[in-house]
Amino acid sequence: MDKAIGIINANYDTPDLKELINGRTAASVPFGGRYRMIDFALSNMVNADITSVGIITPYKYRSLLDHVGAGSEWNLDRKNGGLFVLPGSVFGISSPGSRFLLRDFRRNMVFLSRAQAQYVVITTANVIANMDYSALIEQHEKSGADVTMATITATEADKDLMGVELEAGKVKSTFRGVKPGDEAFIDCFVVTYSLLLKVLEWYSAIDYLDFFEVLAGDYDKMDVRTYKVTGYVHSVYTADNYFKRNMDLLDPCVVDELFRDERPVLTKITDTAPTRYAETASAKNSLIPAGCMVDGTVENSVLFRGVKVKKGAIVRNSIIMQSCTIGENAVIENVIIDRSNVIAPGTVMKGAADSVLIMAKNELGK
Amino acid sequence: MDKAIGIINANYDTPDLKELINGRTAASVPFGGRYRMIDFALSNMVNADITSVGIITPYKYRSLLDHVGAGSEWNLDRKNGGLFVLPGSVFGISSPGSRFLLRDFRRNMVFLSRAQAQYVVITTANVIANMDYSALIEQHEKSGADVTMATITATEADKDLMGVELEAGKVKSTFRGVKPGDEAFIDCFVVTYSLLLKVLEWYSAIDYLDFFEVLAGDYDKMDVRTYKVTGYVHSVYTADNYFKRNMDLLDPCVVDELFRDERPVLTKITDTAPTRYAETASAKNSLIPAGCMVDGTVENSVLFRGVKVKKGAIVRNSIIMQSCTIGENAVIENVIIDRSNVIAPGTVMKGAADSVLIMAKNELGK
Amino acid sequence: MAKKKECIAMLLAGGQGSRLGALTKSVAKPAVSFGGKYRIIDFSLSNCANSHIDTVGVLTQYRPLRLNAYLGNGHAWDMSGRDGGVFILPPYATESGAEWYKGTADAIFQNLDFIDLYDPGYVLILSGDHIYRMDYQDMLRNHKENNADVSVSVMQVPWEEASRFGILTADDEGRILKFSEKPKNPDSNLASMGIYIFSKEVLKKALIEDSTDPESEHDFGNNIIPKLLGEQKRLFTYEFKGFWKDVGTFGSYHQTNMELLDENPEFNIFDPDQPILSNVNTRPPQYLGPNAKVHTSIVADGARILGSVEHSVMSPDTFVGEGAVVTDSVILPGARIEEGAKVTRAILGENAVIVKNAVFGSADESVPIAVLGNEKVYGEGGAN
Amino acid sequence: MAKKKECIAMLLAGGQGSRLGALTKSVAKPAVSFGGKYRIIDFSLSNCANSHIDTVGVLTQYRPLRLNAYLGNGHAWDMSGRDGGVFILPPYATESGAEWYKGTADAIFQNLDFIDLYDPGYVLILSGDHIYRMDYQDMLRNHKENNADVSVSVMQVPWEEASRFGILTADDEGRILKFSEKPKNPDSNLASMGIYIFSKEVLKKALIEDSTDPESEHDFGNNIIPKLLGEQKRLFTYEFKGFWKDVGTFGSYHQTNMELLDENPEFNIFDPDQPILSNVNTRPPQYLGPNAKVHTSIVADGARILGSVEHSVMSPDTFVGEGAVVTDSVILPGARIEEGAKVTRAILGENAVIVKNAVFGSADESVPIAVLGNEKVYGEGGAN
Repeated sequence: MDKAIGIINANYDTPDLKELINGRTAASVPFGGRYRMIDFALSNMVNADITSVGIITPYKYRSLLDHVGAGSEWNLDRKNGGLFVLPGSVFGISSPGSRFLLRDFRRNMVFLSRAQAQYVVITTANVIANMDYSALIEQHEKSGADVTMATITATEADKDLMGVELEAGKVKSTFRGVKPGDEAFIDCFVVTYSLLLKVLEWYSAIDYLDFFEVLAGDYDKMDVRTYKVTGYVHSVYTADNYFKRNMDLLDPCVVDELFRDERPVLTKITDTAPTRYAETASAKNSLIPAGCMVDGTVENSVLFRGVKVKKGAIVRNSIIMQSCTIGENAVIENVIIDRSNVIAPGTVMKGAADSVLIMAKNELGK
Repeated sequence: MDKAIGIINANYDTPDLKELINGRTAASVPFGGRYRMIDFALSNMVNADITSVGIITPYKYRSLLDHVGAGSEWNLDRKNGGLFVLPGSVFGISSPGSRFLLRDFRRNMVFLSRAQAQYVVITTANVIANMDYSALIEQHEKSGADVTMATITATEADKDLMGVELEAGKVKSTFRGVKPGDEAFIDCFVVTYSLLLKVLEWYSAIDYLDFFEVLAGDYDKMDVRTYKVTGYVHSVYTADNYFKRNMDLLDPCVVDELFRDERPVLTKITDTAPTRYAETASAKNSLIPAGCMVDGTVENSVLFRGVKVKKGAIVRNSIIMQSCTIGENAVIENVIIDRSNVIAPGTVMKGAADSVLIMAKNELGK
Repeated sequence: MAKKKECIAMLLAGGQGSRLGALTKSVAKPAVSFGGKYRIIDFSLSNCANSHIDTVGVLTQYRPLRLNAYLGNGHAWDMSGRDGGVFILPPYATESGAEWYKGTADAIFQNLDFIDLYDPGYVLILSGDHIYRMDYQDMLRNHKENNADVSVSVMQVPWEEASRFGILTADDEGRILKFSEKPKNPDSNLASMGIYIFSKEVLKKALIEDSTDPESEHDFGNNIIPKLLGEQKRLFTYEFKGFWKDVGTFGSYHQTNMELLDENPEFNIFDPDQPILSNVNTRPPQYLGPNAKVHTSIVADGARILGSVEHSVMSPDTFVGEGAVVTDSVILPGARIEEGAKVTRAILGENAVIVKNAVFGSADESVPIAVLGNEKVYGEGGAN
Repeated sequence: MAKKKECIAMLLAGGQGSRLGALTKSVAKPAVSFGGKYRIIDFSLSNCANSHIDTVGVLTQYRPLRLNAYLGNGHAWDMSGRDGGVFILPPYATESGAEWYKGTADAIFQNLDFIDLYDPGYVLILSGDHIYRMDYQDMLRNHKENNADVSVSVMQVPWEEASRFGILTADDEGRILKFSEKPKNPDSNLASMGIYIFSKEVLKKALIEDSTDPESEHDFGNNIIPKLLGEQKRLFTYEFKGFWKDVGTFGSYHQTNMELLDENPEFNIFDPDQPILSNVNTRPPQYLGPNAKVHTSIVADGARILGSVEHSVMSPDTFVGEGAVVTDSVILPGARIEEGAKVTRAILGENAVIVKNAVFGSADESVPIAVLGNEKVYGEGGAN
């Protein structure tokens, strides 16, 4: 029996990710040149030696299944434990911003009851952070709390998170409308297994509620604490935030913090050749994965695998996703181009620096 | 590029399987002591060296995902090709008995267009047969047909199949109400890749139709032939048929034909101990997998893994699924007991020989 | 490169197992079938898996082919993947030449490179041919609490048998004072089980020094342990209580199989919470014919039983014909007992055949267990 | 037990590759990095995968540890699983003793057991250190059409270079009449590529006979092929047209890497329809700094480039500091070029370091390629 099991909930509504969630779940939105959002949560789980992980999926689950497969990249193709894809409930009744619906857990009681453990680490799939969950679990265990919520000191970028108010080290209430400097919940927490089961039983009749809506009435009776995380931690639920968090990766310090050898961020492996820079290429201040062909100019941008930037083309302050081709002499500035788009030679697309253009993915592209 | 890719459609309605499909898809109904229905179709695919297989899933897909996982048991956890879980459409508009809805294929154009091949082998998940698909493909290729339908000479058990009428070796029409001796379609066919794409394009506006409804109007224009299969072949869509087909396995000749070394039927592997027969055990004319504990009497029955038959208990002409316990001195005759049920000591359950009882699965059992 | 580990295991699987000769034709001893569906090495590897030790080097030089194929990359024991795995370590050539393993200690010495790759704090040394269930983490905890250099797993044996074992004499805290190989007048009944935890640096230094000692047989029990005792190192016992068997002879192999058939077996392979992991192919369920009689037996998948099986262990794909009777026997994978044949107190090797109406083995307990080797046919032509 | 195969491959990966000495420290030659993200053996294994050959025995006796860890069970090349796989075949001990491989033919002879396990009709013999893309199925088709006993893959070499190769003389149908090792006066310009298809029974008989020949060096080219020619067996050439390179010297290794940088490279690793499969870890994308200049180069993931890279091959996790310049070089995984350093016409081994402001290599084409071995540091203390 392992000490903790993990649940990644990917079943919530993220309308502010706009075109980026056309035909895919928020969890499977590409990020950082070769990753998907969920890679961070999933890697954090396995780096904390959690070997049973359930992913609660929304109905648009294909892109997520394609990505996580059997979990072999995360060492989760196991006989004991492993990766479990769990169906989520269909949306509608819940309040906006709900990310931990009780009914999503209730629907998956079989997973919970089979994988017995002392603690359950629960997170959304949209937290970009390389977090040491074992320290979180350890603090939870030592403190004897019922629930330990991971929190940060909020910045301007974190205003859609939920704020928490403490009294003598325990959470007494939560609030919306976080301001910089507030303590904010990053949608990742650990709960004692037996308590989670009790909550699910108590509230079985009103299971359309969110776990934290339920807690709200019980903060006086329950021991809910926080675990303050420092360093690079962001929750990404809006397109604007998405763009900025990708651009953060052009700072090598952020890259070093997120992608560290002792707790690697794992993702699906594909066999692509290294990237080829032609004689006419110029590339600077950019993140470029293997499998690209750069003949033109790339600056302050994040490319994904299989991108071709043709001769004379210029890509600036942009995110170009997998398998796109930027035709000769095209100019792309302040744009997110989703996967499989072919931009004709000579095209000019310029977004505003504070409001980037988004071009949705080409569904039938390879 | 492989010559053929495979599609297993598991997205169809099978109300006549009654309680057996409570909480699971028809494809994942347990069969033959340790298998699931879909194992036959999936094994037939890989035994014909088909390395890209898509499974079209209905909404109740969890049990199916649990079972097929990443496909490693079938050698389908591959870099090139592999196993693809494809979402099916939601039911409602189609006529009953439809098993190959065009919209299920259209929804999965990405799979079809990525996995290029000359031919596509398509089958339902409920055909119990060890078939040599490579011979089917070879005949299709040599004949130059557009579609080749696998057929059998119908018996009494096959009356819910679709009959075919031939003229000069080509299919001219199909009909319902098959009688013994008729040539009947076993819901498995091969279609030339380019033709399938054309059909999907032509009928894109009325994609709630079944592939064979569409063909019905075109038998004069299209070259549709049959490939006659002999030996043990049955499609299982009713509970009655399900019971009989399981009982067929008490004939060693049927077992030898279905489970042959050169084309093995593969399934998910679990680490169970061998079966233990106590001093008080008596077991005859039965199929019993590893992981059982037999202290009582078992006759003319099929057990599944983890079944315990306690001292003095008698199981006759029955199917006892995974993890059931038959308490001391209980008597079970002509019953299908679905998984995780615990039968109290002394219980007596007797179905009629021609109408067995079905006890639905215990959802929260381990 | 590799991730640093707290503890890795080195499993000594090199021996030819000559006392089980007939069953090791084209199979290394650790890959010999046991208990109906397992191979002997499954028990040590499952202990590692259940003790969260995910990196195991398997030292072998005898017929590694099928052992290799059986172990694969360790996936069957949940050990493959990014950081861990099961690695076969055969002898290899270097710039300075090529050497076969000269003893158990030499085998580890020649693979110090492998150990360094994972840079573990502790190294667990195991044998591949013991049947037992042990939580190595508990032994490791004990090792750390004792601040030990070496821990040796021991079990109490009857005093009258102590002179057949390697005996450790320890003080009240468990610190080892003396090691005596088969002592005539034992002053302790704690026998070494051949399972050691070494703190890595102690192991490394001892092996390097031992490698240049011309007097040494390069054996853990005979050389390394006495050497470290002589150096006043901190050696402690770890007392194991439970079932442990070396199945290195036909007699002990047969008896240990038979013990699985007890109503409350001391060694319970059926406990679903502590599964023994193994690498198996899909076989159809076992089929019991209309006249079959099976009791007090364990039977694996793929078996087909038309006759009688009493108090026996039947492996995958075994066959018992109509009217045949198998009693008190261990039948290895693929073996066939044809119709009317009688097998009593016997071991049949893989794919062995007892032909129609032949009689093999005897109920007389004064004669040794009858053994038919792998692939052998007995009673050809109806004669015995 | 195993499923019968039409054709299995035996890959000779045993050599120490001493001419690439500095790059083979703790790495077998087939595991030497090539082309930014590959290892040399990837090319042969990918050819097997793309030719639907799913069972490969890899014969090795030199430092198999990292090669083992790299190959795993062959999953990275789609070869693991029920029936196939990649199997490391080291020398092993038998009842009659232990022998190292004495030559290429002896290595295969000692593993006839392995071949028999799959009972293939044909055996493909490969070298692990060639860079090329070949459809072995086409060669097999040719072998069957010729009703051949042995097929030898050949390519045309310039007549003036023919005396440096093993040359085959064939008739108009391609039947081999003569084999001459490095002939002074070649009568053909068809050079053997060291790739053979044998009909299994012919191979087996030849190897068994060769094994007892005291005169033989047990080498395919020098002994087996001439022997079978002498026996009037049906040996045919299979002419290969395309890119093929033996990268056994620093010069050819460097040159072959540089050829990947041509605008239309003769050997195209970028073709998505014929991917070269390899076993890699997840590394973050490459990062190009604000002052980076990169052109006419190929760069792998995990690289961080702050300075200039021109006409070079950069492997995973390489680093080029601010103001550093890398030209016409092959930089192996983990190598670091610190700020202000200059590297020209060089090969840097794995994890090698060129310290700040040091200058390594020369643009002068009359001097050999500069090579810094694995783990070496150059220019310590600012001195050259």
